[in-house]
Amino acid sequence: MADENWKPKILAIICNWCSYAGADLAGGSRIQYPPDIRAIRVMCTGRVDPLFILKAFQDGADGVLVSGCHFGDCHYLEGNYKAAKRMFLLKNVLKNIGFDDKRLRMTFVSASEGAKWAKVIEDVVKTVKDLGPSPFNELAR
Amino acid sequence: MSENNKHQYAFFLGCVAPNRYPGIEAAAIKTSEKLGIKLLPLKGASCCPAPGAFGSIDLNIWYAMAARNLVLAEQMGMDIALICNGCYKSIWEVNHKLKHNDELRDGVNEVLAEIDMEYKGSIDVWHLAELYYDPKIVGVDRVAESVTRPLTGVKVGVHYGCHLMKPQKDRHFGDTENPMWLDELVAALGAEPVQYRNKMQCCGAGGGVRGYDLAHALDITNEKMINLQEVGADALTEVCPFCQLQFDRGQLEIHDKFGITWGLPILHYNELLGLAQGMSPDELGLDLHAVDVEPFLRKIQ
Amino acid sequence: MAEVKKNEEPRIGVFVCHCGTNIAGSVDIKSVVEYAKKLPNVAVADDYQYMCSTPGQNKIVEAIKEHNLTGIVVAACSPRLHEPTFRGATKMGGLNPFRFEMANIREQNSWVHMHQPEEATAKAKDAIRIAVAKAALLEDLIPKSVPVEKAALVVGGGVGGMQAALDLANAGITTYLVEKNPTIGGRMSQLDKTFPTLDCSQCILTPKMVDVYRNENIKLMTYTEVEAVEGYIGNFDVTLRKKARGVLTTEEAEARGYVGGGCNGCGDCEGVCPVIKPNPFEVGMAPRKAIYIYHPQVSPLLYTVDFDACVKCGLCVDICGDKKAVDLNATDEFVKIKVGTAILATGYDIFPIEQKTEWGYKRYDNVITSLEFERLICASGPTGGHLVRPSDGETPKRIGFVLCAGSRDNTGVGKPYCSRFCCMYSLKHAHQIIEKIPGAVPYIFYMDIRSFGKMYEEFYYRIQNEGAKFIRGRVANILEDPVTKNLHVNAEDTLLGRPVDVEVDLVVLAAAIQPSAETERTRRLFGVSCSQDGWLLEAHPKLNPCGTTTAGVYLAGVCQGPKDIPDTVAQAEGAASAASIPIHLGEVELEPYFAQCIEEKCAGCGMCVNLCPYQALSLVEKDGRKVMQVTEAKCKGCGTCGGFCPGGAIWMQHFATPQIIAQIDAFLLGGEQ
Amino acid sequence: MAVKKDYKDQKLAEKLRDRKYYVSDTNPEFLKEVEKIGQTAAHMCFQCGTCTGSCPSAPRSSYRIRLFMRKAVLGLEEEALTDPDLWLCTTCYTCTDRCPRDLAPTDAIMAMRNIAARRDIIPRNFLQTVQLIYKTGHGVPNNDTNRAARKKLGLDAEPETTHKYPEYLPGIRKILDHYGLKERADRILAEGE
Repeated sequence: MADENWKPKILAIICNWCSYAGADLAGGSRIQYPPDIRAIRVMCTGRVDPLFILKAFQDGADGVLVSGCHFGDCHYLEGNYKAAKRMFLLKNVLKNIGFDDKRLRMTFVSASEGAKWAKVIEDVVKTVKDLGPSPFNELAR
Repeated sequence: MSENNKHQYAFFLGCVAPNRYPGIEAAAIKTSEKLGIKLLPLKGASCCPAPGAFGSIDLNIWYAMAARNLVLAEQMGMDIALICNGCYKSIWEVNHKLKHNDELRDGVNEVLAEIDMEYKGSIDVWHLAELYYDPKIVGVDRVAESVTRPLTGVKVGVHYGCHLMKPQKDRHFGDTENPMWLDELVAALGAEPVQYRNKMQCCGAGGGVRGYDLAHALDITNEKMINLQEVGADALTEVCPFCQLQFDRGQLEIHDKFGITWGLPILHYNELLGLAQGMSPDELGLDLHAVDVEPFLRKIQ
Repeated sequence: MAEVKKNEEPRIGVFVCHCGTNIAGSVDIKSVVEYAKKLPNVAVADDYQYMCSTPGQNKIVEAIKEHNLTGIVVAACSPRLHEPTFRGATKMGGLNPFRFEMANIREQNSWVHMHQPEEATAKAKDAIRIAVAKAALLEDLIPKSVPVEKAALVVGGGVGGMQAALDLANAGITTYLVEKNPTIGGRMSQLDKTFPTLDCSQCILTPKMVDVYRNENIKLMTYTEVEAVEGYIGNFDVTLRKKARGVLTTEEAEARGYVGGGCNGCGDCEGVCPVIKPNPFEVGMAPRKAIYIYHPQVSPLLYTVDFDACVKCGLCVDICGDKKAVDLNATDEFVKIKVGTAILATGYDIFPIEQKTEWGYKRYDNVITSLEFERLICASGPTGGHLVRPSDGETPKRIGFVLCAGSRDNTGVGKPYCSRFCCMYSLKHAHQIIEKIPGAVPYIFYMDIRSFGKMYEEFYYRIQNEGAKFIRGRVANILEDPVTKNLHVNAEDTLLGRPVDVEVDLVVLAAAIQPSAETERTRRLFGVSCSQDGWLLEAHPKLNPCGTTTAGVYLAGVCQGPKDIPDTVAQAEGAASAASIPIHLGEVELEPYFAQCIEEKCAGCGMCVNLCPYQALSLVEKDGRKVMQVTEAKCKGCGTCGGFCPGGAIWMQHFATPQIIAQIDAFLLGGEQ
Repeated sequence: MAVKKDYKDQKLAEKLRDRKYYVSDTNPEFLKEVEKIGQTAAHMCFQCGTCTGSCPSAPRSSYRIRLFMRKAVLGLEEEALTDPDLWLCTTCYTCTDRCPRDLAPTDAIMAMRNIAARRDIIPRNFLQTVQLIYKTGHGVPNNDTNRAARKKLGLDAEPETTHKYPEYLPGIRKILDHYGLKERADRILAEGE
C-alpha cells in the first residue's frame, strides 16, 4: 500500500470539445475533486499518439488518463473511436510487458458532464493511489 | 410430472400463516407441487422479524434477525420462497441490502459470529406469487392449466399489498399505481378480477399501526371495504397473511368498534388457487376464517 | 513546408491573473510568479488583477516590446473563454497570435480545489511550466481565409425557425427553410390563445407563415428532412431528403409539362379518399384522410399523401383530373444545397405523461394533456371550441389543472428541469374556461407559480381575481369514479396542511416537454453537443446563447431549452443575426491547425489517408516517390492522422509532436533552472 | 433561544409560551442522523406535499409526513420525536414511490422512530412483539386452537420453525441480547404499568 502522503503524478490528455469543456463545467459548478491531475489539451483524442503515453510512463507518470467525447458525439466524427481502439491495443501491450494497464484509462465525458468529470478524476486518482508509484519512477530520475 | 422437482425452494413460513391461517401453508405446499415447485422446510426459522416493529426500534436488529433466517437457507444451499409480503420486506430487502452494502454486511456478520453463523449472500428470495407469474418458472398459462374447478361467476378484488412491490425503485415488479399481474393470475383461475377505487391503498395494518392504534388501522381497512363494495366484489384476495388478518379479523373488529358489518370473504391467493385446483374448503382450513367464506363458495358456478 | 522550427533563443513572458479572488483566493500568486521567473526560457513574469482587462492586456503588449519576447503564456481562466482575447494582445504586441499558450488555473484549478491552497498553487506552477515548454516551441501560423457561401439553412419551421428565416431573408440572404411536416407553423399553430396578451395564436402566426411563403429569399422546403451534412463554416454541403409527397406543386407540374396543373388546394381529393386516420395536428382527436392537409391555414396550401395509410385506390387521381397533381408513384428525392451557416430550430415534444401512472393519463378518459386542451378550446379545433369531457361529451364545470406534471421531477420517470411555460399557459387555460363556461371553476394544483416574464405576474393577479382556485400542493394521485367517470384529485393543500380530495369533471395535465424526436439525429449531423437532458448545448450559457461549439451552426428556440414564444422569437432573431455575420463578411478565418506532411520522413504508406474522416489527405508522386499531401481547406485539424503516423511524418500545426512531448517532459521531468 | 417567561401561573405560562422558531433551540445533528439511518437526502425536500397527499394515514389524523420532513430539515428533534403521530405511518411506501425529489420519506420516518427508540420512546405493542419473539421466535406464536386446526389439515401441530426446533431459540436470544433489547423491552413495559 502506498503511503498516505504520496502524491501521484497523473497526466490527462483531453479533447477540446467534450472533456475539456466538461472539466471547465466542473470548475464553473465548483465541484471539488482531487488535485493530482495535470491536463494537456488536444483538439481530439484522435491526436493522441500511443507514443505520448509511453513517453509519459517512461518519464515516471504514475497514471495517464485520456478523455474524449462519447461515441457518436466526436466533433470530428470518429476520432474518439480511433483513440479508443489505440488505447485498447496499448493497454494490451502494457499488460504484456508486465505493466499494470490500470494505470492507463480512457473515459468519455461530454461538455455537459461536469459532475462526471469530477467522478472520473476521483476514480482515477484512487486507482493510481491504490497501485502506488509507477515501477518506472526510479528509472525516470 | 418429470419436471416436478425442477424448482426447489426453502419455504419460509413467517408467523401469521402457520400460526393463524395454516390453510395457507397447506395450500401453498400442495398447489405449488402441482405447478412444479417443491417447498422444503426451512428448519428453525423465526419471525422474519416484523419489519414494522423491529425496523422502527432499530434497523440493525432487524438486519441481524433477518440475516439469521437467510443464513439457514444458505446452509441448505437453496433460494427462499415465501408467502407473505411482510416477510418479503424483511427477508428479500435485508438480503438485497446486505448484498450491496459491505458496511452493513460486516456489522451483521459481527453479531452473527456470536452464534457461529456467517451471512454470505449466496441465495435469492422470492415470493411464491412472483414465481407463479414468471413464465420461466411457472407462468400464467400453466397456472390456468392446473385449474380443475374454474372459479367462474365470481368477482374478486385484488389487494397487492405494499411491502411486496414498494418502494418500486428497489424492487422488480414495475408499476405500483395500477399493476395487473396478480389480476392476471386471478383471471387464470376463472374468476373475474374486479377493478376498484384506490386498488393500491394499504390494508392499514403495517408499520406497527395495527397494534399502536387499532381504530386508525381499521378505518383504513374500512375504506377499502367501501371501495370493494362499490364494484360488487364477492371476495378479496391477497398474497399476505398479515393483510389477510387485517381484512378478515379486522371485519369483526370493524363490526365491534364501528357497528358496520361487511361480510366480505378474504382469501389468500394460495387458498383461491387451492380451490381452483380442486382442494376442498376443509383441506384449506377456510373454516378458520373470521368471515364466512361460504357465500363466496356458493356463488361459484 | 513546415519544418521543426526552433526559435533561436525562446524568450517567454508569463502573466498570471488573479481574477479578483477567483484565482488568488486559492493560488498563491506571488509564489507562482517567482517560480515562473526561474523556469527555462522565461524572460519575464508578471501578474495582474484582471489580465483580460485593458491594462492587463497592455502589460502583454508592452512586455513583448520591452523584453523582445518570442512567446506568451497567460495563466488565467479557460482558453475556451479568453484565448481569443490574449491572442489579440499578442498580435497587438507585434507577435504572431499563435505564439500564445494559456494555462488554465481557474476552471481546472482554483475553482475545483478551493480549500487546498497548497495543492492548487503547486498545480498552477506545473500548469505554467507545461505551458512555457509548449510556448518555447510555438511557431508562426497564418490562418486560412475561406469564402462563405451566401446562403443559410434553417432546420425547423416552427415560429423560431420561421423568424430566423425571415430575418436572414430580409437581410438579403438566400435561406433554405426545411420542415419535416407538410406545413410550417410548428407547435404555435396548435395553440389557441397566447399568454399574457390572449392574442389568438393562429391570427398572429398566419401572417408570418404567409410572409415566409412569399419571401423571395426563402426557399421553403416542407416535408423535407436533413439527410447528411458535410463541410465547415462557410461551406456546408447539405443533402436534403424531400419525402415523397405524392402531390405536385404548380411548378413541379409545369416541369412535367402539365401547364396549369398542380395542386391548388381545392380538397376534392380529400373528399373522395376512403382512408381515415387520426390527425396528429389535432392530437389524434379528429380524423384525417390518407391525402390530407393538417388544417385550413397550412402553408404551403398543398395536399400530402400519407403513403403508410394510402391504399392506392386512385380515386384522388381521378377526381384531380387535368390538374394531374396527384402522383401515387412518387418516391423520396434528394437535393444537395450549399450554405455558409445553419440554424437549428427543432423544437420540442410532449413528454409521454402516461408514464407517470399515478395520474392515469390514457387510463382515465377524462384526463387530458394541455395540448389536447388547446385543441378542444380552439374554435377551429375538433369540437369547434366547445370544451367537452372525452367520456360523455358533457361540458365540464370543475376542471383540475396539474402543474409540474413530469417537470421538476427527479424520479427518473419525468424531467428534472422546469418546463418553463406550463404555469403561464395553465393560468391562460383557467381564464379561458371561466370566460367560456358559465360557473366553471378551475382548480390549479401548483408547487410554485413561476410568472417571471413581462406582464406575467400581472396576468397571475388577473386570473386569481377572476376566481381560479389555487391549491399549493403537488398532485399525489388521481382516482376515477367508476360510475360517473369524475376524477378525484388527491393532494395536500400544503398551506392548509390538510389532504384534499377535489372532485372534478376533467383534469388537464401540464405535461413536461422534451427535445423533439428529430433533435438527437439532427444534432449529430451538425456535430452539436447536447446537455444531459438532451437539449442542444449553446456555446456559452450567458455570453453566447445562440452559438454552438461547431462554427457556423446556431440555435433558435426550444431545441436549446424550454422557452415561451417571446423568448423563442428573441433567440431566433439573435441566431439569425449571428448566422448572417460570416455571410456578410464574405469570408471566415479557419484556425490554422492543419496537418502538414514532413516529406523527408513520409514513407508513403497511405495509412493516414484512410484515417482522415474528411478525405483531406491523398498520396501524390513527388521526386519519384509517393508522399502524402494535405488539402488544407478540407482538413479540420483533429490530428487523427498525426496520432497514428508510424514514421512521425505528420506535423500537426499548433499540436505538433515535439510540442506535446515537451509538455509531457515539462510536467514529469521539468523544473526550475 | 425562546424567551423564558417565569410566570407564576403555570397554565398561563404554557398558554403564552414563546412559539417562535429559534435556530439555537434546534439540533442540526438531527437531520444528519435521520439521513444517515434513513439513507435518504431529507434536506432536498421541497415541501410539495405529494407525500401527505399519498398517505393513507393523513386523511384520518393529524399526521403530516411532509411536516416531519420539514422538522428534520429544521432540526426540530424534540417536536418530531415526541409527536405521537410519528407512529401512524403504515410504511406503505406510496410517498416514496411518488416523491418527485426521489426521496424516501418513509425511511426518514423509520429513522426518526429509531432515534426516538434510543430515548425509550417506543409504543408498547412494538415491545410486546419483541418479548414474544424472545420467548418463542414468533411475533404471532402458535396456540392450541391452531394446533388442532393444523393437525386437521394434515400438518404437524408445530410448524417447521423455532416452534418445532426450540434448539434455535438461544441463537435468537443471543442476537437480541447483543443489543440488550429484551432487557429494555421488559424495563420500559414495566415502567409503563
